[in-house]
Amino acid sequence: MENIKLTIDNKQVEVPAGTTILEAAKKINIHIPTLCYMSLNDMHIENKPGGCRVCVVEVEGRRNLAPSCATQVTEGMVVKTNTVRVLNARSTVVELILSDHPADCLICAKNGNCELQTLAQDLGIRKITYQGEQSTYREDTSPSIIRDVDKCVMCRRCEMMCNEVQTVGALSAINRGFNSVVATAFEQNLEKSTCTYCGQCVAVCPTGALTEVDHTRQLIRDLADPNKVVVVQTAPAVRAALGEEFGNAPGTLVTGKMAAALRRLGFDYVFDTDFAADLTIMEEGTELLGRLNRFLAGDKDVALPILTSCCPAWVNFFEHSFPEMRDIPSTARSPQQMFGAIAKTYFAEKIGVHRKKLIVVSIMPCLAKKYECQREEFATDGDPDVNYSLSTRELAHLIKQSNIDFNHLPDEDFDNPLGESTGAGVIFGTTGGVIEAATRTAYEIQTGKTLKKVDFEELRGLEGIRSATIDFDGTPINIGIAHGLGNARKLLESIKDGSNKFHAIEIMACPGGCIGGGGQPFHHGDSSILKARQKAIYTEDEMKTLRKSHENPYIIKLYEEFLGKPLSEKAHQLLHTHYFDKSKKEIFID
Amino acid sequence: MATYKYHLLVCGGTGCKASNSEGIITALNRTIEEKGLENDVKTVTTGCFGFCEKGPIVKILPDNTFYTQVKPDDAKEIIEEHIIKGRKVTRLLYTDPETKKHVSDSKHMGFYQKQIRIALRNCGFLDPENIEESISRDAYQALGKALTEMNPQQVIDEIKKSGLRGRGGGGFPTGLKWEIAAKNQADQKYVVCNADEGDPGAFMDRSILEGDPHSVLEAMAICGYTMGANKGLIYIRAEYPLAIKRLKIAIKQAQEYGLLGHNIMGTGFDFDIEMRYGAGAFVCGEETALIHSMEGERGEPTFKPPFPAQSGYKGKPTNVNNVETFANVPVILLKGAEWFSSIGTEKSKGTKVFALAGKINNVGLIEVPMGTTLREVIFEIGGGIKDGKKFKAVQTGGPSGGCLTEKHLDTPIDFDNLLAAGSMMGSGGMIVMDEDDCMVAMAKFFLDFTVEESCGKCTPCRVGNKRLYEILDKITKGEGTLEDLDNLRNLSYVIKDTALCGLGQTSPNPVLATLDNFYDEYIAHVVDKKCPAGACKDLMNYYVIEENCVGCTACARACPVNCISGERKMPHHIDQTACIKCGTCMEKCKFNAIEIK
Amino acid sequence: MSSVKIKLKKTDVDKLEEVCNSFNNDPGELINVLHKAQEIFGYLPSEVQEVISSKLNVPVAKVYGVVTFYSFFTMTPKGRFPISICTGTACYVRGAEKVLDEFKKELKIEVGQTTADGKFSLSCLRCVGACGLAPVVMIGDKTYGRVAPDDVKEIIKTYNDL
Amino acid sequence: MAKITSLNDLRKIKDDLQEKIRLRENAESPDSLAQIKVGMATSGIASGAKEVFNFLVEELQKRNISAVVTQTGDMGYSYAEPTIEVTLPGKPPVVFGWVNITKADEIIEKYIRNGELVEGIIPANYKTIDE
Repeated sequence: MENIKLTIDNKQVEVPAGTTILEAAKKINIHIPTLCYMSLNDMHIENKPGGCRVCVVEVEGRRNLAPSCATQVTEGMVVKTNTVRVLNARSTVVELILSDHPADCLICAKNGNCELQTLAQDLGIRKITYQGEQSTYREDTSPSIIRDVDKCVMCRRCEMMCNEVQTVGALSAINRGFNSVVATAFEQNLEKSTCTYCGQCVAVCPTGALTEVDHTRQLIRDLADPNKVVVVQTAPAVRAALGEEFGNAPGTLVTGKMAAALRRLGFDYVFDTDFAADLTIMEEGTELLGRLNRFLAGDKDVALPILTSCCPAWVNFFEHSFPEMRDIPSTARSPQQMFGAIAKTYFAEKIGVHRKKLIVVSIMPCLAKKYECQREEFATDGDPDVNYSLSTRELAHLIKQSNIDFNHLPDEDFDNPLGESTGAGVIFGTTGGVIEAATRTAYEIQTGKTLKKVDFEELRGLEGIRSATIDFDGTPINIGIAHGLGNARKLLESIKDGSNKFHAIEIMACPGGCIGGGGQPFHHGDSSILKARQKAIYTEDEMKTLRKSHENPYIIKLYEEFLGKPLSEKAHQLLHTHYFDKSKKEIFID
Repeated sequence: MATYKYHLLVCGGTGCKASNSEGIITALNRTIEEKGLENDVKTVTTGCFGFCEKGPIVKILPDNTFYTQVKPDDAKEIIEEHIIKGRKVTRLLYTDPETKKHVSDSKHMGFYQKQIRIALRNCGFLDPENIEESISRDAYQALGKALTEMNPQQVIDEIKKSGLRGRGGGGFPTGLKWEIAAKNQADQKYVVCNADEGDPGAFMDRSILEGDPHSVLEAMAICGYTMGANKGLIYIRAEYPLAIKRLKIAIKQAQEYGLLGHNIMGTGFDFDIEMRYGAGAFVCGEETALIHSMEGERGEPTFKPPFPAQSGYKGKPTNVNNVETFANVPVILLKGAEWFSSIGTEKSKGTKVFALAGKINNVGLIEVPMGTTLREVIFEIGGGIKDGKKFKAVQTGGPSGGCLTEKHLDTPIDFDNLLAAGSMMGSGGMIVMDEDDCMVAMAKFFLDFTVEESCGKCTPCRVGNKRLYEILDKITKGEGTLEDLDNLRNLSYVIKDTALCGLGQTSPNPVLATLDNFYDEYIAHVVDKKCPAGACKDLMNYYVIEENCVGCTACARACPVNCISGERKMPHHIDQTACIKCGTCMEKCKFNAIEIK
Repeated sequence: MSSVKIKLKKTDVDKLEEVCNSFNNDPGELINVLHKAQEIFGYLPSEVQEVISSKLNVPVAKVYGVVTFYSFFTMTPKGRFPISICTGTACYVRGAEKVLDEFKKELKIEVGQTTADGKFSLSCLRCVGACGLAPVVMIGDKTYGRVAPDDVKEIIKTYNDL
Repeated sequence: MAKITSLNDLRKIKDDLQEKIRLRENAESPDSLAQIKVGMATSGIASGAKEVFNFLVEELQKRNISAVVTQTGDMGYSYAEPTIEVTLPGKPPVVFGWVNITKADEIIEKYIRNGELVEGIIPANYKTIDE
């Protein structure tokens, strides 16, 4: 492609045609502030409505200021990013945003992590010249997400995520002019919408308009209650991101420090969701092989491909959008719920505590998990298997509140028996990981042979939709992978119309998988953070001595002592579930 | 075939229809039948004559007698007197406000004398629901000429040479626009006619569509030929039912005649036109917003580039022109670029249609050569200010424009001169204001409009205009400060400089123009807490003129808040702190003893 | 937005689905479909938007986003005699505001509301293109020109007697 | 209606249809056409003005002569009725008296077509009647 030469703030720069002024400036270390703009270039996710007008710059020969995020460079262009005119315009625009924004920064969930706050600070805004009416809306609290629309700045990132990336369509810009805001249909609560609680809207919201339901207070009370035994499980993606909240470089693994911190917080048992991930592989892998063998034997009624079911937002998605396909996904519960079910039965019995006195808390990179543990089918006599779930961010807050110097903690191990895991359990945290873990186990069980190499590179990466064929000792097994619900929708459509023939498919709702979950430390549009987290996940896998779920000694023991074998009646009762058709709309017809 | 001796043209434009022009036609036809004149006299429902102030209009041909404010009851007299006896019905003739004389022939009326009608050439002349009448007036001749005698580039060159510029507001050279669209290769392209006229107070597009739909259809087909598009879309306001109806009839008739559709005039060129409806959003006049709206989306504009010529409707190259622009095209091709460019000024060729309204005697639709002065338009064509009041300002360009004053009256109107004077052409709304209009309130009125019509996508327009409005509101309530005036100016500049689309970029114009031209009036509101025009309610006070007051107590008894006191037969007094300024006292007083200050 | 669920008539729903089908259930035709739907129902209650959403396969949030963007679409039922006051510039300078105030006062409702008896609703229009008759008021399809505040009582009375 | 399949088709149809609005077209540009006013007050009609009027309208059209024929009230020459006033482009108006069909035919052929004067001109101090 041809190159274009231009001048930005008196510096020459040469960039390929099609580059924006913003990108060109970044190349020579001129960082033009932005607000609505966001790009996760590795995922092909971009929000560029050109609406906030914070990134305006002066372009010689142009009548008005140009939005640098949307303006492409032209040959010989002369750009100035910091003239009086630009600075006045930029701070006036930010003042205008602030004039329609609550000034409750000190008690805002986003305090310290708010892009608008940073912008106001960077621009040195000390007063709001243009005061006036502020918009007010009803707050909406769902099981996972809180919408405080008063804080919406109309950057439209959430709308883009919900519609273009996730194709969920729960959010849309509504009204117009000063009254325009991003909201649900008829401004009803999220609970009444098609929201899957994937939390990607929260992950990209620059302000406190979209935040998670916070359970840290409840946890503090439970930990302090001498009558309760409090057990924690941590999802694999958490350890690859938690460190960022304490100033560590993205991709820093903090597994040991995390376990130590949890113990210091007062948890009675520090366990690992990875253990349940290994258990999931046993159940889901066996289910896969069962269906596969029936299919290979010529059974036409068998439902293939089998779809993974560990992602709760994905489950919500197909219940809303593809209810007719709800017999295809694996019936295996997610690792969070398997963990809860085992903790409140097997483990509760083991330590002799009644399940109602046992509080199971999960630390998740995910906001949909908050909803998942509240699903009625995951409770016994009204007692949920998992009491509640905290996000990675909430855990970080809690550690900070409890005066724990995270970075100087020693590395500690998880407790047993529900803390032991294999590398297969760890890679659940990234796109492609679940299916790779399943392949490791299914291959060995199906062929009776030991894998020479456990790394299935062909299943890894960040492409939205991937596919690979794995040779199961002569039987080619077709595997599909999608992350991001929009990609999942495409894959499902291709199955429905018959253009794709897969035996097994992994779907993760969030771009990148759980490493990019809605409960993770904010990436602020930097996709290199997601890449670093993914790398960390694979590193942890490599460091493990055991890398196949069926080799986890505590899993083997669990089956011997309690469950019998995969898909046994007991396993069915505790570890499997069923799905609902949520597509029905309430339309009364006379 | 009967040879009619008389054609009675009755205006069927929206304004006249609203005043029951249909009833007039019924009555005329009934009388014609009664008198057995069916073979001599023909009635025709035409598009708008333009002289809306005096509507409904009935024009008698061949003698060009122009009857104004006709009622159905007048039909009988018109037939009996004028048609049968050859005597004009004097009381229905237009009276020149200056000479007080009746004017019978429209050609001798001040309103029409300075006009040159190109875009409006057929309005008030043809029955828009009858394609044959249009064909007899050269409809589709230009298309035929283009298809058979010219290649697309030659057509584009002719339009370029004519100097035609977009009449929707931007003034972009039309030929150039077509050329860009022609150069972008694609399997499918679109021609869009923007009939979503949003200016409050501009109705020329509606009148053209109602009065001469075929000229627009023909021009769209010509445009399609030049750029290689075989599909046209008309985006029209749903609030224009009559225009929609006539367009539908016109499209159907053109299809039946083979002038639209497959293989037009045997040339192998296909072109068809569909309708798309707006739903009440001013911003959809902006072409990218319009395109999104046609795609079933919220009508929010997007950043250009890409321009619609590159990626427009459904991502395909799309050319958008407004109604008036299209209406000029067939004439240019038939009469030639040279003829067209001989009219107008150096950089603005041809004519411009204006919707003349407000405090003016002759409200209506006019078409004048570019370069006509505001004075000619307001005082000669428009007949001056209503009720003998003093001219104060004229607002051009609608909510995007500015207010021009006395000192601009001799400015020849064209795209560039209006811009230089701090206003703009816009789509051609021209609202005349007199001494009773407060310019701060006027600016507030336009900002109120912008705030309501802003799409909300970009910050400066969404929040900035709201803040401008709030400051203006404060000032009209007497709560403004001098600092507010500086803030108004700074914010206006920032909005102009940073807003995403044309609507936002021009929305502060009414504020800046009034600040520039009527700063004294702002000062009066802010410093003296007075509204010189007496229009801002909050700045007015009611007082009793003691000399006139006879103490009849009528005002005190009528006052809803009991703030008037006084002895019987003694001058009364109004308690200013309690007065709600409802004006009841003034209404009730029979002695002119209440004044507003 | 009212949270009361209303019932739609089966025949009306059929008609609406018919409309969607006539536009090939093309999401790009959303605005055309909404126009037709408003013709059928007089307004666009949430239930109607739900039906359109599922027929056109457009998220209902987006349908709502479009409905609330355009002033022509309404989610509140109009009165039997919908009153629209033109507040275009020409009407404004000739006193439309005072006429509007008078209607508000007489009917005791604000713009966008409907009287309790369902008889009248009040809305504003931006220029109906009859500037020669300014100020203009439309009631249903009937246009009233050169309306003075004093005429308002009389105008309302003619409809009250209907 | 048969479809128009060529530009020539369109032109032909246009020519055919033009008659229908010729009256309007002519009225648009009165200064470049012959203008004929027929005195049609009651006395004029009684003496046959109506027949003359109809004859003029129809014959001018048949003979393809563009002219505007209108009727007007009493011209003030009751002794000479029916009277017609003919104004050729760029010439002062001329009033003819005692016009019958034969005379009208002569006026069309000689005066209107060729500008030759015909007998019967009323040379009075004539004033155009217009409001």
